Amino acid sequence: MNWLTILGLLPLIGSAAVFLLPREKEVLAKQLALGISSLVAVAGLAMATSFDRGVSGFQFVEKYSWIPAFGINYGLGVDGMALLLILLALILTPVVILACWNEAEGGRWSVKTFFALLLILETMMIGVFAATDIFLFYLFFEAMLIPVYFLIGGYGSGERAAAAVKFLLYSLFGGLLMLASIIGLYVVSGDQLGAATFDVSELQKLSLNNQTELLLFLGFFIAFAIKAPLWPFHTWLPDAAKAATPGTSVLLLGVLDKVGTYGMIRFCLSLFPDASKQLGPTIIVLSLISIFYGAFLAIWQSNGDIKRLISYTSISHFGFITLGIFAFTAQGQSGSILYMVNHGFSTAALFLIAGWMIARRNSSKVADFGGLQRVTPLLAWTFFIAGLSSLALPGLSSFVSEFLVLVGTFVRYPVAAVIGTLGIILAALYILIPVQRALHGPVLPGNENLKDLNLREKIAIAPVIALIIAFGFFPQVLLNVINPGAQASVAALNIEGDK
Amino acid sequence: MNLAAIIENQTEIPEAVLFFILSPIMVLSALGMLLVKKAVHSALLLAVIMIGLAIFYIANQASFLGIVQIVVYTGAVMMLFLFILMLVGVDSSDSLEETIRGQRIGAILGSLGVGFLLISLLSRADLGRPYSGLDLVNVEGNVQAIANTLFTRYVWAFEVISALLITAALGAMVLAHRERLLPRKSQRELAAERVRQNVVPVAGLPGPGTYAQHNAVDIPALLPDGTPADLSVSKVIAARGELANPSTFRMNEKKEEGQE
Amino acid sequence: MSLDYYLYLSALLFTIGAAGVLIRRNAIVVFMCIELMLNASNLAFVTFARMNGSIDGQIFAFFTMVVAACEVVVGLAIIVTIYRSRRSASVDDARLLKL
Amino acid sequence: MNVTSQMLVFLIAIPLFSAALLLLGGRALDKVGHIIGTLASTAAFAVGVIEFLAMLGRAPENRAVTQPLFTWIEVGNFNVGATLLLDQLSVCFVLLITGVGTLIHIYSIAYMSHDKDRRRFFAYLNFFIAAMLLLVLGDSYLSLYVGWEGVGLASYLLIGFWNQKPTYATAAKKAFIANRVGDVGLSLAVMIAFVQFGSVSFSGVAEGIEAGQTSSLALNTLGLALLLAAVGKSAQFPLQAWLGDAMAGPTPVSALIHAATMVTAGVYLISRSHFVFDAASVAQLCVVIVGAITLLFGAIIGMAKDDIKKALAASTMSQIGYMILATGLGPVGYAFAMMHLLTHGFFKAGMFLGAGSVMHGMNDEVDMRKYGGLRKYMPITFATFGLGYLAIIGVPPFAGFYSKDKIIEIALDAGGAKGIILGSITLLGAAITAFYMSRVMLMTFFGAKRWEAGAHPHESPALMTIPMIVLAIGSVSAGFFFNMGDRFINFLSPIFHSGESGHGEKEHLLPPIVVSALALTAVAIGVSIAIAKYGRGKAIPAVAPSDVSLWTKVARRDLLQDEFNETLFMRPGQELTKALAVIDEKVIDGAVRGVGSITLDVASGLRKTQTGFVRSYALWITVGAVGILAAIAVMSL
Repeated sequence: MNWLTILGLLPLIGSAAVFLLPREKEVLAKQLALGISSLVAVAGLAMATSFDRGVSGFQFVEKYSWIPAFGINYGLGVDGMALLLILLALILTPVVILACWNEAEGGRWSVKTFFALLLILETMMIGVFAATDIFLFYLFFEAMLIPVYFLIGGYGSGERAAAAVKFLLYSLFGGLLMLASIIGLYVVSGDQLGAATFDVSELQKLSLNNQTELLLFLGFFIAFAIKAPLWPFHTWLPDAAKAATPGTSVLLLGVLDKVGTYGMIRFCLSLFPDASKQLGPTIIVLSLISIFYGAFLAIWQSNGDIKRLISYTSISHFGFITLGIFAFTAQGQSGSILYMVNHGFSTAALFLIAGWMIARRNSSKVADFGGLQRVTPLLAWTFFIAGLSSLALPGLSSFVSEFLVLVGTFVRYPVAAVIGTLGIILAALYILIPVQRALHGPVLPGNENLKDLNLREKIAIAPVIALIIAFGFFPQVLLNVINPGAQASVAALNIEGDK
Repeated sequence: MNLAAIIENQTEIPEAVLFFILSPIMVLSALGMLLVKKAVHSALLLAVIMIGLAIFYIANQASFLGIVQIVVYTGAVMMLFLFILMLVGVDSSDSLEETIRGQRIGAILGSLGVGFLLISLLSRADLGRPYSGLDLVNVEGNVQAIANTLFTRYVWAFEVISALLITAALGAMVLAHRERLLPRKSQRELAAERVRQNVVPVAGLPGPGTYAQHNAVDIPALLPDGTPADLSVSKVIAARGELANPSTFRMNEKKEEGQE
Repeated sequence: MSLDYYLYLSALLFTIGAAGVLIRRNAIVVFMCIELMLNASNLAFVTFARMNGSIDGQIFAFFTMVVAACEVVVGLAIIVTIYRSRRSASVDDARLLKL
Repeated sequence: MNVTSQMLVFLIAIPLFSAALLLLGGRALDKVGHIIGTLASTAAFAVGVIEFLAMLGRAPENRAVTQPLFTWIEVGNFNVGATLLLDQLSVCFVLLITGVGTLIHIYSIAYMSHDKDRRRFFAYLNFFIAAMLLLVLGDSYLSLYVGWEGVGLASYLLIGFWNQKPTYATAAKKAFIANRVGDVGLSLAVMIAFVQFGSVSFSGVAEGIEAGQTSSLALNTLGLALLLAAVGKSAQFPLQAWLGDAMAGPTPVSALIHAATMVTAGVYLISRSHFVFDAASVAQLCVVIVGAITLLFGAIIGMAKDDIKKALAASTMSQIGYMILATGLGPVGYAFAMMHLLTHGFFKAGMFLGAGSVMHGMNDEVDMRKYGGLRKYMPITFATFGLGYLAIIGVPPFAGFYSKDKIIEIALDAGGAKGIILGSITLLGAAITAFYMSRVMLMTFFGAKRWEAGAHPHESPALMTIPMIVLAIGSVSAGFFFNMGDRFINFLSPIFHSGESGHGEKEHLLPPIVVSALALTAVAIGVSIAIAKYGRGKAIPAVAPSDVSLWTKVARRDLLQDEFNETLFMRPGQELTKALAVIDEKVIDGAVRGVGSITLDVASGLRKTQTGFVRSYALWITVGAVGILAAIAVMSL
């Protein structure tokens, strides 16, 4: 049964259906989108039950010849990492639709278009994580930009058009570098394997000379570093996240950016092991800079814009993820993959709640809030829990992943791990300062009559908070899925001195 | 003796003579096209070139094309040009003054560059074998040879190009077509309008002056008071400045006075 | 005389036609210059056909003529339309490409 | 193993469940929230007592029990189970936490009766109990870490309980962040443990050290990392600054968290890691130094404080300094540290509750200069507070005498110059303690009335006084009870292996009786000075006099600890943040936008070529054609 194709097609069909509805039927469009995305989420979970956790390779494999002249295949398949990221996308999409029920009203186009775009985006997210053919991956990687571009540029706030263009240009720039590398790989594979191919598992067999490998690696890495985003390729993120609607930001930071770190593991490490090892220390340094840089700027924003603040915290978190990836240890790798999932949920919660706060107060400045805990206790609590998850409090999901990353790094690079650990102090600052400013203190004028969460919002946020807490205590559920792939990936690097 | 024969890549002497007589005429005509002020003259010079080309086609063993060149180009296409010139107005002569800065010098340099490079490339080109001539191909006649190839190998292109031609014809019709905004006026309405407005003389335009010693189409008639009637001659003639002065044909008033 | 001379003539006529397109402003004259360029290339085709001993060159020239005819028909119709609305046949007057 | 080991999880689950219930239950539970919370704490205490009795029933070497719950994290060779461990050390804490905790729950019912958020308060208290129990019951450093940060969170929530007041919210944040600095140490300790021993459980690390798997450098680093953690949590020098501000929380919180239990977690951590410190001499020396400095530091601050809670907080800091110092003195020290910890838990919690009772009667006034002569109006509070006072200054036979005297004794026994220095410091500390505690006592309960208008001091209700009385009984009797026949030392000896070292037979620098005499002399001197300054007939100004010596001024400002942190960390940090913000805006994003504007400039230059004249476009085409032809010509050369 072609699980992945069906999974990917469902939202696409749904989006067509939503798009064909008459313009006035806004509520119906929303309900339809919610229904379809929930159906897809259920289908995805059903698929996950038949996933074999014991093996490291691809499962649910589909492979059809697509453009035989260029050796391009329609190849799909997932390993543990891809499966979890797909599930993350599938769970977050209905949450976002429900949470952002009334977000599309201020848009340039009709409400139904917003939801249709969200569903298209869901298809792209499934595709990009499921593709096993590098060409197909590239196709989804770039095609994903289109709905996001329209979601930011058409439905955002403030300087949405500029932010959308900035996002698009950054991503395209990275994408083109990657395309060059893909073509390079294709050409080399033609020389070495006899038949040129785009199949990842075939391409792993190549043996490149050092110069070529470095260049091709950089093409991929810069594309992924922009996507992730890693310092110094990050400046599009705060602008995009600020301009986008909270729902879009959730998918952008929660899922789309994971394509960057996902790609680093799937392509950079597996296709270019030697270049990865050679440049690993440099990337570790970049990651550390990201951790601190993001944290400091988040602290700076703790008196500024709440959405920019969250996006800077994400830059810091992505620093941890890349740190774990390029530590080349089983703990670091598993921790990073787990971090991707956990960060997805905690950032989703932060962004959704921040979005509700902004919608209620009509301002995104931290200084305009104050005393929310008195007025809207539930809202304040959910924000606080999401914030605690973001600062990696033990008992919440992010802790396990952050700690695994640090332990994994410590095994190979103790100094880097020590420096990275200092980042947790800054994490406390960038969460607690805004928490104090927005939630504590006297109730500021203008906030007296804010409404607490309504039923729809409660239903939307409850599963996210529940998962944040649950995965804090039972991360092994996820780790069992992640471990085989991560261990195989690290073992394939074949680093001397490892047992 | 085959006039079109080629020996060691050289043509027969008569063909060379033909070439060296005709080609300077054609080049000069082409240069003339660039330099003459009036579009009509350009058109005529173009016709000269085309006829020259037709002759060269025939000399090059392409008799069918040569004839077609004369019929289609020099006949139909040039006629079309002239018609359009007539529509647009022969008076719209070009001033050769250049208005875009650097255009003329650029054009001359560019064209010289193109010409120089083309000729230098052509001079260096080499087929790698002696020129063969079309004697063998044209055994059954040039038209048959063309037909054999056109309707076999190039039949698809032929069909496509015919579709293109039809489309072009339709396109020209669409472009030239003007949508009627008001219902077509009946003759009666036209007549009534004409009387009411009285802009155009109801009785029709006056004819040109008719004088015995001259074809008088270019000479305005004289009104009863002796002034020339502008309406009596074609505007085109007036625009071309070819109006003759009617006063030369006036009766000698002094004589009349003297008789009285 | 070498057959190449036809080619040189063709190149010369083509060049003069190009110069005409660049220099003349009357749209009709420009068109005539384009016709000149097309015809010049036809001469080259015909000459190539003779050099190669293959009729294909003539077929090409034939097709070129048809295309040229189409182009003239449509082009002149456009000129007429433009003239109708602008009262001018100068190519410099129609510059809506730049606002 | 047996039934009781299967009950360990309930110790944590009961209060945790209750906390969740109270938080999720919302306003519906407002009326019964405090009862549910108190019952949950009591139930946990009951389980603790059962566990303790069951433990006493087993042979000393079989007393430790474990309860594996589930596999928490397993990646490669990194394997951490969620396993609970109850041994002699943790059972002391379990009883202290649940026992004192329950008393404070009861006390809070009355103390918080006027607060509309009482339900939330009890939820936090229960959450704290659960987290603290997890801290002491975890069998690995990582499980301990969860509880460690859990109590930090509870402390944050409780200090900031009245967070509508900005200074309180700031105090909460400060506490959390100072704790985080310590957590870095714990985090690093776990990593070092994993890398060196391949295990993060206590037993794994202990076995690894016994097997001699590692270098002394690694051990010392591990020890210092653990010390950093302990310093953060226990408000030791140099991370002590948060404790004074933490008094912003409701007084029961100060009693439970910031006196009796959480702040002593550092002592627990060091005692728990005795196998590390016993093998790491440098780290152990650092422990002693930190303890000694803090001991004096807290004591000096305590002398200058007029705020009763802050004076008590400074005293807590100082007393924990004693404990830390003791833990740094090797096997014999751990047990005495634990003993002092327990007795301190009783008398300091009792005194805090007494302070709360005073505040309760004085309209939440905390300035001792506005008290005076309260002994007649609050007899029970006076009595219980007084017993706690006698205990803390170390008057025999009260609890503090036994525990503190022992610490002074072993400090002197540390050997050589070290012993003399440490002994003098501990003795000096005892004298200062006696001075400032007498000062508190005199300013509060004796002398003339210096009340603000509208103050109507009255004795607190029974719900508040009963816990105070219970704790006072503990303050009186615990020391004697523990010390009788060295039963506490013997109880703990299987953990610390202190039995073999032969506590009694060791050669002393001074005979114990002389030490006791010295200590009592120091106390007497301290008390006399206090009486001379604040005793009968001495006028105490209602406003703190400003013409005081520089030392007093500095001590009033907590020995400039906040200024120190501000100049060294906060200001440079803020400058760095500001600079980075500018760099991000101007340099990095500037470069990106620069590329954009260069493109725009080039484009607007090229735009000039687009004249709109079709002939000039044709010219460009010609130029292009020339270019192509030229290229062909060049290539065919």
